[in-house]
Amino acid sequence: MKNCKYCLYPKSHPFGMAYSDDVCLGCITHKEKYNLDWSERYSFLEEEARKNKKRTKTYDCIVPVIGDAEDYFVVQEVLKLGLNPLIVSVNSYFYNDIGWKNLHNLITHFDLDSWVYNPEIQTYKELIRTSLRKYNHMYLPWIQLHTSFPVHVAKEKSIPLIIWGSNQSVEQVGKFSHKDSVEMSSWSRIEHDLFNKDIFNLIGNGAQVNERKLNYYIYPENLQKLSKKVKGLYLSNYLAWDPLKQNQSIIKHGFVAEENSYSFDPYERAGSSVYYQIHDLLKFERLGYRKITDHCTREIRHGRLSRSEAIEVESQFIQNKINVNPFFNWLDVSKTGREWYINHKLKKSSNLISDSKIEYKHHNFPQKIKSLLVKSSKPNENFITYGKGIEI
Amino acid sequence: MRTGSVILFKNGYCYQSYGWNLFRPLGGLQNIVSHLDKYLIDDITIIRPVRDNDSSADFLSDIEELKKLKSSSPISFGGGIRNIDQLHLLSGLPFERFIFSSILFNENNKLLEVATKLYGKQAIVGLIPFKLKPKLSMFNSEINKFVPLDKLNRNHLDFCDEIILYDCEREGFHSGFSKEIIDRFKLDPKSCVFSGGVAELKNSFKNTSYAPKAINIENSVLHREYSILNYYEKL
Amino acid sequence: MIYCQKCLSTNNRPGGKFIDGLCSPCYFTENTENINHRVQLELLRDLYKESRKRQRNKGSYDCIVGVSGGKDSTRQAQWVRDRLGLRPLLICVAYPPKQMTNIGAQNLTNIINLGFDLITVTPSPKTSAQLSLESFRNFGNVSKSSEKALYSTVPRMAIDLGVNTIFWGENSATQVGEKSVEGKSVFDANNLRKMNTLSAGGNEWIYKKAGLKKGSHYVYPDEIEFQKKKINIYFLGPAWDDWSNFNNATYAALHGLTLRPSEENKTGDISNASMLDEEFTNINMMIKYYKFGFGRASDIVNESIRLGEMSRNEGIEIVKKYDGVCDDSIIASYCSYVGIEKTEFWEIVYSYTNRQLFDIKKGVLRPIRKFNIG
Amino acid sequence: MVGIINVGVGNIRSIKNWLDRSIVNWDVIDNPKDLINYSLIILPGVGSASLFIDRLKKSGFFLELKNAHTRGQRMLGICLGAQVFMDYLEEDGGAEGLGFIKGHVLKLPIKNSNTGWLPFSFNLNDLSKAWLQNKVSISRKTKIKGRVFYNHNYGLLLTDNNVFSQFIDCDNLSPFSSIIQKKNVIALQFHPEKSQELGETLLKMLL
Repeated sequence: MKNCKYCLYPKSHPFGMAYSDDVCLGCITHKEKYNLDWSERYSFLEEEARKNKKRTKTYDCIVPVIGDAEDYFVVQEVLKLGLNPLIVSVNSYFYNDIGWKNLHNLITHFDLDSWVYNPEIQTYKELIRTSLRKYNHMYLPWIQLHTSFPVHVAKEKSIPLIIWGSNQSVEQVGKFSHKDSVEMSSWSRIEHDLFNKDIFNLIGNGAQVNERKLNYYIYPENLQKLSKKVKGLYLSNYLAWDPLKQNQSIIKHGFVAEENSYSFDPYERAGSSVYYQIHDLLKFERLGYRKITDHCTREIRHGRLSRSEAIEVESQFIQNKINVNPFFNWLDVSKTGREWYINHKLKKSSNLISDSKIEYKHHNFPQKIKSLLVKSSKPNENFITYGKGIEI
Repeated sequence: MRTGSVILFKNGYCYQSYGWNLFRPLGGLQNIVSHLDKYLIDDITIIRPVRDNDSSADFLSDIEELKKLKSSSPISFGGGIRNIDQLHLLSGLPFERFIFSSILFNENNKLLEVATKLYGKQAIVGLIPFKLKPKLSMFNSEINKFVPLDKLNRNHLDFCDEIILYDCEREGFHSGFSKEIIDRFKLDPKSCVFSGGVAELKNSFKNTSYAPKAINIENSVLHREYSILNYYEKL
Repeated sequence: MIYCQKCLSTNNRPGGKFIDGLCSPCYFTENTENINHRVQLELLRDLYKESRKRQRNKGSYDCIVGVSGGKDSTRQAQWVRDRLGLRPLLICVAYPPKQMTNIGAQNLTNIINLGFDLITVTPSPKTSAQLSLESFRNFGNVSKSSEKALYSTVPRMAIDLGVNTIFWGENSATQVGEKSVEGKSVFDANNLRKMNTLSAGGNEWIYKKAGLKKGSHYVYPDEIEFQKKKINIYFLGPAWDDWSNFNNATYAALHGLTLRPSEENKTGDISNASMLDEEFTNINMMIKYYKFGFGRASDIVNESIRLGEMSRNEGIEIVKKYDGVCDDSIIASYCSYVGIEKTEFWEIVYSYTNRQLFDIKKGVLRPIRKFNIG
Repeated sequence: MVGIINVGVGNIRSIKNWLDRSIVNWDVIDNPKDLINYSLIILPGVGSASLFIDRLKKSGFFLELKNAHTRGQRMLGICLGAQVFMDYLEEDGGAEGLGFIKGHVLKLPIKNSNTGWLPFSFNLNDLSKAWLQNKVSISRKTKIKGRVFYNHNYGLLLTDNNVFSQFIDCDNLSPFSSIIQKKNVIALQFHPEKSQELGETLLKMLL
């Protein structure tokens, strides 16, 4: 199986790749966006919304958010459907000031009730250390919470519907057709969100955490009963999903894009102190490619970059160095501990690590990309455990 | 009438197949099977979708991978079992039944005799991928070609406790399984399993002359939480 | 206006009653001088065990503690965890982001760093601001809606998340003298629903403004839901022998909280350690003073007098200086938060001012006191 | 300690998984002489009867099982393993079983095999004292109701009727037994290791 002749995805993509005469299923499925009847697709969504509005007393659905651009678009579409959502968010403790601004502006601008679950920080940090030790992955504990807590809330409060943004398995590797209208499931969570590492794999027998404190890391039991009460839909199966255009369109709601030294996309995961830093480095260490490759592949498929232009854009970012010290300091790791980890666990990406402050270099991009970008701000403070995002 | 699932497994990874020529990636085998256990599915059919490009090394590595599989549901396995030595390799697998396809278009039935001896008659399952257009034909995976009806070796069918009729054209769709295949094959539906475009047809088969022993749903088994229940509920 | 013989609380307090010349908190403290707090602690433990047995979801949290990140709740959370040895789920009914202060955010950070599972529940911000204006106009109280949300959301979460024991801070009956809340034992907080803030004024005005779905956030769950899930609410205050504003402020200073030292002239809060998470409650304290003739300074002074930390005369001086103090910057910030002009703000304040106690003169912004304290 | 007999036929791996799921530690018995030190012996069986019995005899298990039976050690036979406990098996021209339970194993009166799920309910207290008193009680559950998975062409036809037995819950198969218990021996015609949740509960009850 050679690599795809259109996009930049390697064979090692964690979701699994399949090809049909040298074109990967991601690129093939992407073509559906241009020949599907999207008004009919949208009518299925309206039908789901109508069914739910009758059945609920308080909230018609739950929208899990972190406060990045995609969440603004999802909330905008959910309100357009006439649903009254409960916003649910899990605090990763990785927000910078832009992150808190966007999260708090989201609930204020759209005037919605919201829950923020702040996991007990000692257990959370212990799980991050375990995840680093066993899988060289630092986001796993939060993703386990982010994909499980909203389902617990939906089940306990009998809210029948959870609405997510994009289904990455369809958008990235074309695992299903849009027409399959694939829904949230415990299987998909383990396969795509957690890379086959649920909380029990993570703690094994060796992790020194009190198992009693893992209740929200564990996906709700008894799938037969659960499936009758809670259904999870992905908007990307019902709307012709185009992140860059969508994210630009929601700037008017007060979203702040963030200066990004590691990709041209200032919208996706804006407000995080780790997503394009330590997380991107570990992704490269594990899988051999960085977030910029996802973005370049996405833009090739949307016809805003030719393959050669994409390779050139990718090359501008792929060598950019990352300073991992703030993350290790947050994790209370000593200087020598950090150096040990870099030497022994980050061999492949060691040339990408630097101790000095990373200055934002301005890049130029093809016009089709540049027209969808926007002026972005620089974060002043990282790792704000709990912040006040907006002033009166 | 059982409701089972079909999982395509090759080189240690699971795939979905649409219209017999397009593969989509699916995921790791253990995660899929653990969830089908939780969904209380009636049985799991694992098929290696090898055509004429199988190698004994691939076969061996897949067998090693399959030995590690943990499941509390009945499993039948097949795809590429074409000689006696391969038969003996199967004994270490935690599966109850084994599936044979190419041998049904072959003369020498030594393989099925030994298989019955080793695993018992109840463990032998036949698989006939078929299509109606342009004319009725069956897929012989060993030579990777559709062959006419007369190529089917009738007395080999008698070895099989159940026969899976796999509609290649309707594979990946939720309905449209061409049930007239039963009359064309003059088979007893009671000993047949329908697959390919059957997901939403269980009710339409019930208490009709076409009612099969089981339907095995391909691809869409994992499209939503506990999709089997939904099929039960609809059915 | 009649004053309590021991402290400076008056008969104007809604729900407050006098028993032979003493207000009920003084009566309670005087006649229960010899509470054996060891016994109280064991009594609370038994009540807890009884309630916990009937919780359906065994493996879940042991109890819920309502917190704001402030001094009282941070102390309660740590006490429940470390002294009672339980695993609490903290519920913070947070103010909307604009209304929350930076100090509030820092104190939530502090309670998170102390190591708890904490869910912050925020009502829809714009609706909350409109409801604050509505309750300011209808009841002369800028935080009646957020108080209703505070008292209603914690039991609502207990019902939803299947954790049936709730621990609440002080017993407002003994502390602040609200007869209506006294329950079977000094711990029993199950008829919090009858408390003046929740019962007076009904819920119509909430539903009219916020609509049915968003309004439910502000309405106290009804009795049947409590019984169905076997919810019990217990006060913690009575089980402590050192529970007081001053003690809790000292605790806060030593446990990493961010306080408001030397800001009493701005907020009128002489303890510099309460109402940290938002500022507009200081406006409430000012209006309370203009309505009933006593404000927050009196409440703090009364408690200190009861605990013998201060004499009645010392109290009078402090009340004279700080009762009703609320800086113009806070008022300006509130006006832009709810979108009204300053003139309208003072019109509403005048409409609630008790004319027997205060004069309103042309050209003088704030009402002038015409009674003497004590 | 639970021991699983391995004669090189049959998928003892799914029996191992079944025991693992119920957190029961087990051992594989390759040498018939070791039968003595196991409190519960599991005899799995897939394949044709003649081959299986032939292997049991050649490996010496056939004889040792009889000794273990007289010693009163508890035994659990699954599918073909259960059939071997009977007097006589008709399959492949007939073969003589271990004779622990009076009865024959005959071809089912249906065209194909009995493959699929059938209802099954069971009350532990129906078993005789012989099995119950030296039982390790892992679960306090005594009654189960659900479904079990069958995959066989031949059935257990009991001739001794003062022995606990339940019939297969399916009209034209009712004379055949799904479970038989005689003193220290239990025969299960279905596959508990492939009967999902019910299989696990049943194992915990029987242990």
